Amino acid sequence: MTAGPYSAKVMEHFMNPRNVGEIDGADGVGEVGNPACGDMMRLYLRIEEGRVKDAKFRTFGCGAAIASSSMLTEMIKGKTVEEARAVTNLQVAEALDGLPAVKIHCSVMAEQAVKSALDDYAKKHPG
Amino acid sequence: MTAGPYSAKVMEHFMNPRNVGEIDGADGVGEVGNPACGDMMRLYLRIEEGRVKDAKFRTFGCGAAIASSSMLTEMIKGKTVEEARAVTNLQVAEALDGLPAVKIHCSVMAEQAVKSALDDYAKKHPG
Amino acid sequence: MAKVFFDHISTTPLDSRVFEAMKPYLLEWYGNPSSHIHDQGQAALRAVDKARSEVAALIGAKPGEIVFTSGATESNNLAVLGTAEEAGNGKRHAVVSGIEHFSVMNALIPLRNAGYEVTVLPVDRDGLVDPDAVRSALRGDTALLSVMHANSEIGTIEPVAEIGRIAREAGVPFHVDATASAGHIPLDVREVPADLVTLSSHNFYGPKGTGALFVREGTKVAPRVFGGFQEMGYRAGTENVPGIVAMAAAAAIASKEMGHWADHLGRLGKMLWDGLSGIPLLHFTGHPTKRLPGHVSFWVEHAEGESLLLFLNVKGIMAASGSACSSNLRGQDEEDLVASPVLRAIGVPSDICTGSITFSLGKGNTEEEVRLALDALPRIVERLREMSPTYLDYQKRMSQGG
Amino acid sequence: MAKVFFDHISTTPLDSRVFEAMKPYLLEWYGNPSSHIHDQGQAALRAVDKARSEVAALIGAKPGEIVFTSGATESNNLAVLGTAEEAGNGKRHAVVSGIEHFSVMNALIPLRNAGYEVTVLPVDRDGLVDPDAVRSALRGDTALLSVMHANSEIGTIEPVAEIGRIAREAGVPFHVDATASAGHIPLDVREVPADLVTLSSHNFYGPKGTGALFVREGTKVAPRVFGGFQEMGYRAGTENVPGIVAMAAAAAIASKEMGHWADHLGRLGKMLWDGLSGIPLLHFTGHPTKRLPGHVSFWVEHAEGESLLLFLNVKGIMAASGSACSSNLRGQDEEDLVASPVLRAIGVPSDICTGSITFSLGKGNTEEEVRLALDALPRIVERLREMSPTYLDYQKRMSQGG
Ligand SMILES: Cc1ncc(COP(=O)(O)O)c(C=O)c1O
Ligand SMILES: Cc1ncc(COP(=O)(O)O)c(C=O)c1O
Repeated sequence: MTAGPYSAKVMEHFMNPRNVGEIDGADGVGEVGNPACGDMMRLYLRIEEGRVKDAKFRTFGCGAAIASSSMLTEMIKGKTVEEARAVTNLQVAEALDGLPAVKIHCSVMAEQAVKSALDDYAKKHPG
Repeated sequence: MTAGPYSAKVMEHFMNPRNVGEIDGADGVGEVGNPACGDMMRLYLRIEEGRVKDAKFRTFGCGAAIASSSMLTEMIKGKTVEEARAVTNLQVAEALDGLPAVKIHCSVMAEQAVKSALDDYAKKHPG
Repeated sequence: MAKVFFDHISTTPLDSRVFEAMKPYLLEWYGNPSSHIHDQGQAALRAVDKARSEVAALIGAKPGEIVFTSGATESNNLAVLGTAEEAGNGKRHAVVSGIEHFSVMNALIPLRNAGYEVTVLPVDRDGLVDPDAVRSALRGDTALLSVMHANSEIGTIEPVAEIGRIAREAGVPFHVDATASAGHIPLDVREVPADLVTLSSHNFYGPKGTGALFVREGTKVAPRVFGGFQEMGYRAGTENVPGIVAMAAAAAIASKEMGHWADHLGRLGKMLWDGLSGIPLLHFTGHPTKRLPGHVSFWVEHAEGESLLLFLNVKGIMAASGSACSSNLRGQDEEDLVASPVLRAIGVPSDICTGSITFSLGKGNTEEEVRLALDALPRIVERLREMSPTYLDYQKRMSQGG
Repeated sequence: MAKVFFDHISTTPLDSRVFEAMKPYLLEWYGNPSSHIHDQGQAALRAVDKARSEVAALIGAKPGEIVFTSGATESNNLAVLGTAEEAGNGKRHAVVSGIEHFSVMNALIPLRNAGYEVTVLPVDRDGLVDPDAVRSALRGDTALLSVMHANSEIGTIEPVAEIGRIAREAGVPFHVDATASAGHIPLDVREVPADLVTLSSHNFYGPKGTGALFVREGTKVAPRVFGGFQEMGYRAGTENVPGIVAMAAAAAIASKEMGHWADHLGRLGKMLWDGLSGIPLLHFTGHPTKRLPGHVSFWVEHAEGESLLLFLNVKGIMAASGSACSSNLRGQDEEDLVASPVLRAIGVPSDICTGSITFSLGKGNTEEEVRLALDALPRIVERLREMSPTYLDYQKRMSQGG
């Protein structure tokens, strides 16, 4: 039993987020959300040989948003571009041992951030 | 401080009512109230030389009704007919150290009982 | 002097285990469940969630079907007025039994003012509602049916399962006021097709200030208290956390122990009933067997009720005339003291209603206490009768071979 | 780890003296005041009467002007809806400030549905209502004016005495929600011409589950809870006796001690305010001087509010975003978390509202605790900003000489 509204896993990622930062000259950058809506995530990807070689993020948002961002970067690192694109918000939420119902949208933001970054990558690297 | 809704005086008269009973061949008998309304009082008077020589009552009713009846008989004994007729419900209530607001009508019943008994006496002893 | 509390129908003493359960939420965990971003609020929120499950379990409901309120009166109001509001404009008819509590009856006043028609179902001499009468009363435009589980004043237990099936068939939301019965006799909403059930903490050894309304999934009830989004939107306002925790503790204890209590109270009730039978001109009220355990109600001729109760209290025995409300000295007029709508409904002649008494026993009462009451009451009745002009007249009629 | 409670605006810890005052009415004197024919009921009735005097004394009212309720939400609902109902059909206009609590604002929904017109008064950047705006808003058909005494979220104290005089002149019933202020700063109804005042026990070191509404003699309020004749007919339902006794004990303590508390909290509040001033891009909210003692509210740019609060909690410091309701994770949608109507009303740009925090201190807090918070917060803000894309962009703009 944790003290806050979140699982211990969420709190662990919130307090010690993995992969915070930027990637200089990232192969793909995605940005979703809006501070006016309470959260915003920027995701940087380094893609090599069709695989996510590195991922970094910056997020403005609640505990769930930060933990989802952190968890997402861990999940996609090493995955192929196709595998990374297939990651769903529910997988992120599950990996965090669940999120409160009103916070599910934070995991959705993480899912969208990957898609946005991969779209950016595809645009920059056509074919 | 007493335990119940009534003053110590009311409780004392309720538990040990004075002058309960009848007077055989009373000079005046008064009856007021109605069991359907929750109380009924019958008052017997012995009148000698224009004075209340004796008074007895029977009452069906709440604590305040019984205490008012008892107090009333004490108050009118020895009084002249005129003095007895002048006893008011407020005097009865005061003598009992007060009654709850919704119980004032019990003292009214006592006042009316004297008047009724004295009317009966006047009818039986015209002139 | 021994103090004997025989007025459990007005309220019950707090179980000491309930006090222990409540205490930490008064002293240590004082958080507001809406402020659940931090430990204090989170502890409060979790306590309320747990409490919801425990209260639900008492009647076989799901946690999400329990709405906490400030008490039975609020629950009854919410059931009646909240359901009527959601029923839609076409449905402007309500059906209630003639022995519902004021918190159901008086909730009908605004409905009547708004043009609703109300059918009041009669009860028989024992206080029972006739299911067939329910069937005939329900109409296409009936918004709500309300029949209580057990009556406080006369103890009668109504056939709510059967009545519920009739309501279900007719598609009418069915409210059961279980204030007097919950925690004392079983009521399982998986078997009784009630859509709304009122529960009252202080009537089953929990504290005053908390009640609940069971709202069956899918039943529509408009809120009556507006503000923040507490209680799933059914009831705004910061939750009475210690009260809710305590009610849940009381519910959990009752769930386990009510069978034992009922056995014990059944025995004491029988002893009391048998003993009282010896008093002349005493009439029991309510159904002889379909009644709350430990609940013995009656009226005596030629002795006024308040005097009886006052005298009993002096002798250390605390009882009441059934519904705490109907002996309300603070009422606007004396009416309150005299006219019990329930006794009128079961046909007790109104000039003797005033001699009514309800002995409602609780789990803590003993045989010794019953004996004390059985020793005291006949003498008190005798003494008051000796003072009563009506008894004198009665005796004269009798001696004249009347 | 030290636990620092800085969320007294959501609720306060129970004063141990209040617990001691309440305890006998949980354990020993459990009677129902309506069942006052016997010792138990009589003790309960007397306790409630005494409590009424004590609560009245807190605001200079007469005992008969205090109606006990289940809490501030119910009191606010009763004030708004009960007054509107009594105002008569011709009067279908209500005036409220734009920073009233949901329990006032949402009580207007049924009024609006019934065709009422509502004027919402703007507030200035400090959250103050302009008495002149009140004067212009009141009309011949105004049924009610409601302006709170102090705002929970931003701490601003409104000029209710002046506003009251305007309402009195215009003959409009004036309701003051004193939930956040009562027991903390003086409010005397002999000086402030308010007709209705909401009081909340759990906001001044009493328990949850009890509140009160002051109803000035002669003011007409229709009841909202129907049933027995409790609370002089204003509010049916068995009284929450221990809660009422406890609220009264809390009121009596506050009456005596609130001056000391305010001094102490004024000092701590200043220390906190001064310390926080050092954090860049931090903006205080509410009036700088006309504010609740010990109440310090602000928003910071580039750090989201929930994250701040969560992090603070991990560091042992419990705070909230002001109104417990507006941080309600259980809300139907995320709106709750984002949009604070109060911050919008004072013109805080909506994309940064989310970084708002209220530190509301209580009489038990210490300088040491303030130091802990002042030590923790700057680092937390720094850490969250380092994670924020908006802060990165801001820094870039700055370094480009923006
Ligand atoms: C059957 C029944 N329902 C409801 C109530 C109202 O309960 P409360 O006064 O606790 O709100 C009572 C109280 O006597 C009752 O007997
Ligand atoms: C100003 C104000 N009024 C009323 C309320 C409602 O209080 P309660 O939730 O205790 O009913 C609150 C609660 O936050 C408040 O801040």
